Amino acid sequence: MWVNISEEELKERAAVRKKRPSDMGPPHFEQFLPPVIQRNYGQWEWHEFLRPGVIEYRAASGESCYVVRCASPRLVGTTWMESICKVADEFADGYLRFTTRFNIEFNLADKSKIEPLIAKLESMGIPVGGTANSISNITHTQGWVHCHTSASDASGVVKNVMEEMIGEFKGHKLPQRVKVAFACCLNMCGAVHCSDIAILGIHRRPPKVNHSTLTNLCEIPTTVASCPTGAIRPTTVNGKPSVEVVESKCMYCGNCYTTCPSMPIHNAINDGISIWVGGKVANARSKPKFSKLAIPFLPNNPPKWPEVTQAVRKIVDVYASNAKDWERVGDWIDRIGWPKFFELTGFEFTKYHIDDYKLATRTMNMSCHIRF
Amino acid sequence: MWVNISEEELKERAAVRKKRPSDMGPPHFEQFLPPVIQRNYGQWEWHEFLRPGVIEYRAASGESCYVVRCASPRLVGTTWMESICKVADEFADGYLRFTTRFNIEFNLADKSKIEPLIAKLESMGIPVGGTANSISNITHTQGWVHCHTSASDASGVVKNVMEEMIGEFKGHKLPQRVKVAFACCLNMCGAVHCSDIAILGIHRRPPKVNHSTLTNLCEIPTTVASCPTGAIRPTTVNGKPSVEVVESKCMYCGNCYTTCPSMPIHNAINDGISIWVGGKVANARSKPKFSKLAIPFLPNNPPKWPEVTQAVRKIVDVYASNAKDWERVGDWIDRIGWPKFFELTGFEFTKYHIDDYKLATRTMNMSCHIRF
Amino acid sequence: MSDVKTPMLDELSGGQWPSFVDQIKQEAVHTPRYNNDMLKQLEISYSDNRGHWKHGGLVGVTGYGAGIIGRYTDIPNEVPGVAQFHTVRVIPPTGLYYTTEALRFLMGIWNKYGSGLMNLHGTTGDIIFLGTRTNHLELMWDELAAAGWDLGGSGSSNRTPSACLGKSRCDAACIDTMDLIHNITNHVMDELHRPAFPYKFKIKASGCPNDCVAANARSDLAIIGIWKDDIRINAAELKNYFAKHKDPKQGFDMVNHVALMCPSRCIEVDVNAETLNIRNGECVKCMHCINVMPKALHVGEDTGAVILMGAKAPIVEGALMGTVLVPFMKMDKDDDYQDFKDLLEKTWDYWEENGQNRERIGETIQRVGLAYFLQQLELEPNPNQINAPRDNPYIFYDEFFDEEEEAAG
Amino acid sequence: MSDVKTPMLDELSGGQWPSFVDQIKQEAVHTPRYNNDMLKQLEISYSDNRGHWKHGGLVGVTGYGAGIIGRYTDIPNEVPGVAQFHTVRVIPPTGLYYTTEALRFLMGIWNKYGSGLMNLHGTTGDIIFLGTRTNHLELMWDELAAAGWDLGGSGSSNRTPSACLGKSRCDAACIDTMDLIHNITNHVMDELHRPAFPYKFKIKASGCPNDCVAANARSDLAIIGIWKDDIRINAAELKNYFAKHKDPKQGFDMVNHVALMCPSRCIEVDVNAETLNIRNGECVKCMHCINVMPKALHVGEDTGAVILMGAKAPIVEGALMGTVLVPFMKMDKDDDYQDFKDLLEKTWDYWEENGQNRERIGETIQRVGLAYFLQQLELEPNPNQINAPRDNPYIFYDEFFDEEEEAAG
Ligand code: SRM
Ligand code: SRM
Ligand code: SRM
Ligand code: SRM
Ligand code: SF4
Ligand code: SF4
Ligand code: SF4
Ligand code: SF4
Ligand code: SF4
Ligand code: SF4
Ligand code: SF4
Ligand code: SF4
Repeated sequence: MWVNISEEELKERAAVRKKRPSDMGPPHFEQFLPPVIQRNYGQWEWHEFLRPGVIEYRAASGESCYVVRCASPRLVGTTWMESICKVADEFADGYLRFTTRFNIEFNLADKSKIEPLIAKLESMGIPVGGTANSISNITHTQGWVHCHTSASDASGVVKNVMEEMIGEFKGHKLPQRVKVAFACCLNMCGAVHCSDIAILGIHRRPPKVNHSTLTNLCEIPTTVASCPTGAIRPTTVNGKPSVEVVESKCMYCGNCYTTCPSMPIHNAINDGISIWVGGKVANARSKPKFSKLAIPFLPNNPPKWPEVTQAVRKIVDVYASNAKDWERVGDWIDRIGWPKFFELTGFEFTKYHIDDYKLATRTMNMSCHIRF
Repeated sequence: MWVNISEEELKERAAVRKKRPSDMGPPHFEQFLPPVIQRNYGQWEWHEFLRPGVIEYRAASGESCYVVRCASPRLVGTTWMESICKVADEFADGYLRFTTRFNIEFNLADKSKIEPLIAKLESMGIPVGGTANSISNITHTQGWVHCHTSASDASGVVKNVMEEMIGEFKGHKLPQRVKVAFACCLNMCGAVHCSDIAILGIHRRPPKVNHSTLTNLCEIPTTVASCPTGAIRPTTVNGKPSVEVVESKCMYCGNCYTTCPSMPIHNAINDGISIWVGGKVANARSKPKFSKLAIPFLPNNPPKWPEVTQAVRKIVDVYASNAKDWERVGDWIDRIGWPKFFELTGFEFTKYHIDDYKLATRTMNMSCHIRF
Repeated sequence: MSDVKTPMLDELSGGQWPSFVDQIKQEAVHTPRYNNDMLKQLEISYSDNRGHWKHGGLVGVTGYGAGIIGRYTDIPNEVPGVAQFHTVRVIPPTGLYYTTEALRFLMGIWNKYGSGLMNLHGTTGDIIFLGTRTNHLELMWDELAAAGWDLGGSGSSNRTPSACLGKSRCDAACIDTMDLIHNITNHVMDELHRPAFPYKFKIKASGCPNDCVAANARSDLAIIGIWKDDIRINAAELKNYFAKHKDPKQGFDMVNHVALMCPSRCIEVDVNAETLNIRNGECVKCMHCINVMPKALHVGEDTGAVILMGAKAPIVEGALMGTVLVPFMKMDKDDDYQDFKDLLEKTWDYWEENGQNRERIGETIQRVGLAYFLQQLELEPNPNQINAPRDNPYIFYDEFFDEEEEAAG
Repeated sequence: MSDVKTPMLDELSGGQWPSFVDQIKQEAVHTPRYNNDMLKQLEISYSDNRGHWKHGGLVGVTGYGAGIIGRYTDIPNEVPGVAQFHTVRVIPPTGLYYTTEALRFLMGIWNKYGSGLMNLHGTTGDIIFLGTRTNHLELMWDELAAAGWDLGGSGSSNRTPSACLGKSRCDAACIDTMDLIHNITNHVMDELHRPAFPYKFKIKASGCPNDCVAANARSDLAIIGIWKDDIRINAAELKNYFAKHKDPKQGFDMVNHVALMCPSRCIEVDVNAETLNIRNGECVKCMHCINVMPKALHVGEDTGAVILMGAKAPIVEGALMGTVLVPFMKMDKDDDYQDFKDLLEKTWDYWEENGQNRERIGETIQRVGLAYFLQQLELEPNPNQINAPRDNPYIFYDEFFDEEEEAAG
């Protein structure tokens, strides 16, 4: 027990535990809304970007709410969060908000507080930005910090990429928003399957079966059943029941490792990162799109992952200098064509780019629309 | 023997038959080219439509070739063709050509012959037209005239539709070319899978097995193997080996009937016609597109097929009054959306329109792009 | 700071973007028992290029089957502090607004019972407490529950629903996403806490098709605000935009940025006459023109939601976006969103009965076919559900004439 | 005319569109032995709503396995004249140009040996003689062959290749389709006449992406002319089009009909300055602008062909359009089209070895995967082969580091 609770309290608690409330759901949001928002809820008429990271919302009442948005590493400690709370107390009457991309927002009723708040945040090393046609925070996952199937570290890669993109976070420099996502394995927790730029950790080898521990740690039928592609089958090794992996069927998802710790999927020299581009979620202009493969493999090269950072930089730069205003990465590529995308970025087009999965038919160029 | 050949000739022929030439391929086309075309082959600079059915081609030499295009029923007899040859002799120095859509073309070097030629053709009841933004001849198939799996008659439906569309054949009235095709069964000989308007004969019931004749007429393994979906399996009926059809697997293609005459697919009250729209082949503007289901079923109603003619008329009229210049049917529908297409035509949208085949995933509206 | 040696991680300390390494280092000072070893393990991962976590037995709190993810190091001898390092998922206030008071309460809990490390937020939207030990779980839960904070979903449960900020601050919101999701979250409490589905089920609501909570791509059931009537035009503000258009310095182009980017090409702009005409019947409600001119153009007044189903990440059958089930559903607060709840009930009934193990609802729909699925849910076929009708002739007609009957009749 | 009673068919006699019924009736006078019963059977079909043909044993001529389609009536007692009514496919002159002399020769043959009914042409492009009897086949073939006319493909053979009229008359032709197809047809004689493939194989060539012979949609191997360099602009003629644009009576609109319809949006038009600029690097060679202004715009001079493979009708796996294999191949007459023939050889070798029975090449490609297929044909991956790269992460890497080796080395 690492918690300081007295024996008595423990006993007391055990006694009342049966009556512990459950299924109470979230506390009602209303109590957390700043007064300006409570007053004008549902009455907003327009918004305007006053500068990167600052949005004015105007309500029918004539009141405005000024939002100041700043970065967060998402993986936060209570120490740092306490300092953020202090900022909220000082400038925003003790209210704050998080965006769906982990950024922190202060909703101000008083315009004059904007500049002092920004100054304060910057003094704390916290950049303000992430609005409109910027690169906002990266939707990402656990990586080596907390997940078992991760093929790379999430926070590390994110830190490096955002360090490189700090200007794009703090400015409105791009033709349109660029949504970046990172996921550490094919499970793609987050938004990798539909982001302008997606960074995906990948395993390239099947799990290694540790036959000596498997019988003790795992149930064979459950292990076999855990594989979504049916790549695992029971076998006998040295007279002991175990499992084997049919390599040609394995697509390196790590589901078996979730079920059975004797099937580690990590592979230090073969794990790495793939880059995907052109996905989006918003219905603005084109329909939502999946991200498409741009680079099949880059090595894991911690702590800086320079290959990954450079690849993202390349895409952002080529996009920034070629796309039209309001054109998302995917819309831009659709207009100029993938041949041009590969030409402009200098990325190699390989056999891995050509789809061979279920709906591959619809990815083939069944036309004479060709670009030279 | 229905041919008048003497016994001697038959013997003579049998004697030389071993030396009969083979694999000689087509006669070289050059001998069939009108002189104006021979002279300017590969040197054409531009074309212009002088009126519906008449195109001027200008060569670098300054010479022009004037094309007069007229209809043909495709199913022709030598009697009628002889009269066409006479026209060619009189107006076109004995040269004529067929288009890839069964029309007949006369290539004239002399502009002054255009009008007399047209007058002549019209006097013979042969309409001139089928160029540019018209409805040209219908790409079609055999139907009851010659094919065994046909669910409807090709020539009959084509005759009725073209009778209705005579104005569209003879004029340049439409926003863009409308390519119409007919096929009598799912084999889709011709262009039904990729036409602006496609008329497709369909069976709706599996073949009926004639168990009493099957053993004599068909080999069971071949019959079983003939089914592309594996719907046929061997069985025993009244002690005799035969086959049975698993109804839920049969998609009414008639392949089994091709192999085994004891499995007729015709079904007088259930065969009929489906209508498809929006396909195209040309790469102009959009990529080639498949035709999509508009009406799942219309009855066979010979000799006039009024339901079919009316449906085509409806599509043509709605397209003509709504599409933009140069917009093919499929491009127009893509712009206004399928909800509007069904609204404008008044055709019913049913569960049959919703794809449930292999690539169905990609036909679902995975977005909020909605039209009300 | 902590005295664990982390030369590689140190390269990611400081910089212009807030450093996660600094966060852990600060917590290593604050809550060293977990975080010194946390740092040590992460440095090892950075050196040997692999993660060191694994799953283990199920962990949780009494009464709930969800909310906790068990996690263990695979090198417990080297890093005993994180031998157990479980995740706790807590349902946040819908819309992710907080008072510092509330946050401080949560942080206090986590300092007491866990590592002090957290994600604000997880990608599903939960408050994520990262790293505690099995025997702390019930104790922590005593305190959380007493204060009215509840655990989030995990496993084959209805996951914690989430919403964009909607009407709280946005001028585009067609529906009150926060009210709706708060309501729905309470409605699904049992399914959220006691996993009994074939697989996970996620609900997200965005106030308009901009979809700021990524519902269309990341939720099994997406509720996305939309309108049926015409886009509203503020004539005075429109004039201002025309003025902007004419001033080259403004970089605003009514033709290229608005009309030509409309996906349905249903906007006609005449910059001389200063008129803008929208053929609303052809508009696909994509939001673009409204986004570009938020002062002049507004969503309509006859608002409701598109209901889409089936979005998911790629495992196993490939990623799916949500597909339209109901092109327009009124979101009726006064009726307690009953229409929506009915649909939810029907969906679950069908899926629980017919979904295969580890099959997301989107995969079920793919497997049985959309038309059939609609029939099971008693929903009408509507051309808005598809991009285009089928292009293959494999129609399984279930209506036809019975020959014997015809012959007899 | 014939005295067969055909009340239903008679309703389709005459009219403004040439009547097929009249054709048969005329031949019933001319060649009554077949055609009276032909009319009778067709009238029966019109009355009982079904066809009356069936297949039977294989029929053909000595030395060939293709060219004849056997056909029999299923009511021989009622219509003995069409008890046998086989089709003969004859290879037409490439481009479908004829002299009346040649046509009259063919018609003479068919009057002598068959029904006098024909299709000009079949949808594959053959001359179709409709209706003869088994024992006339060799005799007819004696005469046809002697005159230098050959039979077309059928069954699992290379079908009769076909071409648009190309350079013979068209200002858009990038390649000499007629010369090419004449050459290729002669090259494939053995495969055309002696079916030995897994299934049928069709070759068609169009001179440009307008694809007037529907190669992209209807041939297993499509050769479609294209150019690599810039669209050529005739400045004087362009001026005329601008003049037309400015004259409302002409109904010609340079912006709406040209620039805004360009699929890649790579045309900039300034109607005041009368300039038109094409960003050729973005142009997808769709032909549209050239089609609209054939006097001002022309295909480039660096011409060749796109090679697409796999188009087919829907049976069994669904219809396919041809998919790009080679984005650009020079069509070199002087080299006897050797590059193309090499590709054809490789394709057949692979397909004959690996294609399944009744599997079109397009289906083979789908089954084995395009990337793998390209490798087998020793073709390079090229982004023009696809619409977009894969969006699923199921990449089967066959390059990776061998851990043992790495550890050792
Ligand atoms: C605060 C936030 C909602 C929330 O509940 O937290 C939000 C808020 C707004 N979004 Fe968003 N969006 C937010 C995440 C998203 C997401 C989801 C995501 O990023 O994962 C999307 C879809 C992502 C995608 O398409 O891949 C999203 C797609 C949009 C779009 C459509 C962009 C486009 O494709 O054109 C707009 C419209 C626009 O650009 O004006 C928009 C517009 C807006 C507006 C202007 C709406 C308004 O009138 O209030 C808000 C401020 C914009 C800004 O930040 O520039 N928001 N927005 C989220 C901020 C995340 C962040 O910290 O960066
Ligand atoms: C004669 C013929 C070729 C032949 O070798 O026989 C031919 C000839 C020409 N076609 Fe074609 N096309 C011919 C069948 C086709 C086909 C195939 C078919 O109809 O089955 C297509 C593709 C069909 C499709 O897309 O579904 C075809 C798609 C085009 C197009 C593209 C149309 C578009 O989608 O925009 C053009 C360009 C145009 O419209 O100016 C074109 C243009 C032309 C031009 C203008 C080309 C030229 O400069 O010579 C020729 C005269 C046009 C006319 O008839 O209006 N031709 N053309 C065929 C006439 C068939 C007929 O009798 O009607
Ligand atoms: C914590 C979180 C990532 C994060 O860092 O934010 C997460 C973490 C895990 N996800 Fe996830 N998923 C998280 C959001 C998502 C999302 C995004 C979303 O919900 O919007 C997705 C994609 C959308 C979707 O649901 O398809 C997602 C798709 C998956 C999948 C693939 C599911 C599929 O059908 O393809 C798996 C695999 C599985 O379920 O076995 C998975 C499995 C996992 C597991 C439980 C893997 C495991 O067995 O251990 C991870 C636990 C990691 C840990 O250390 O706690 N996670 N997961 C997210 C939940 C936090 C929260 O509750 O707020
Ligand atoms: C005669 C013709 C239709 C016409 O009226 O023009 C025709 C007639 C037949 N086709 Fe076809 N096909 C004809 C062009 C086509 C085309 C069009 C083309 O070649 O451009 C197609 C679609 C393109 C394609 O090849 O996919 C076509 C796709 C089929 C199919 C489906 C093949 C598939 O893979 O989906 C079959 C079924 C089969 O092969 O068993 C088929 C089978 C048949 C058979 C042999 C059915 C049978 O077993 O009896 C038909 C013989 C009818 C008869 O009475 O002679 N026919 N067939 C065409 C050949 C004439 C010629 O040589 O010029
Ligand atoms: S993406 Fe994979 S490794 Fe990363 S958190 Fe999700 S399940 Fe874990
Ligand atoms: S990694 Fe995934 S696909 Fe490979 S064996 Fe394990 S469960 Fe199966
Ligand atoms: S479409 Fe069918 S019925 Fe018609 S000719 Fe072709 S195979 Fe015969
Ligand atoms: S009609 Fe086609 S699908 Fe049906 S049994 Fe016969 S061969 Fe099989
Ligand atoms: S989804 Fe729409 S309503 Fe919700 S925050 Fe984004 S723009 Fe506003
Ligand atoms: S919302 Fe989108 S589709 Fe509708 S008018 Fe505006 S830009 Fe066009
Ligand atoms: S395909 Fe091109 S080259 Fe051939 S006829 Fe048509 S327009 Fe002319
Ligand atoms: S050929 Fe097509 S893509 Fe190229 S410039 Fe002309 S219209 Fe645009």
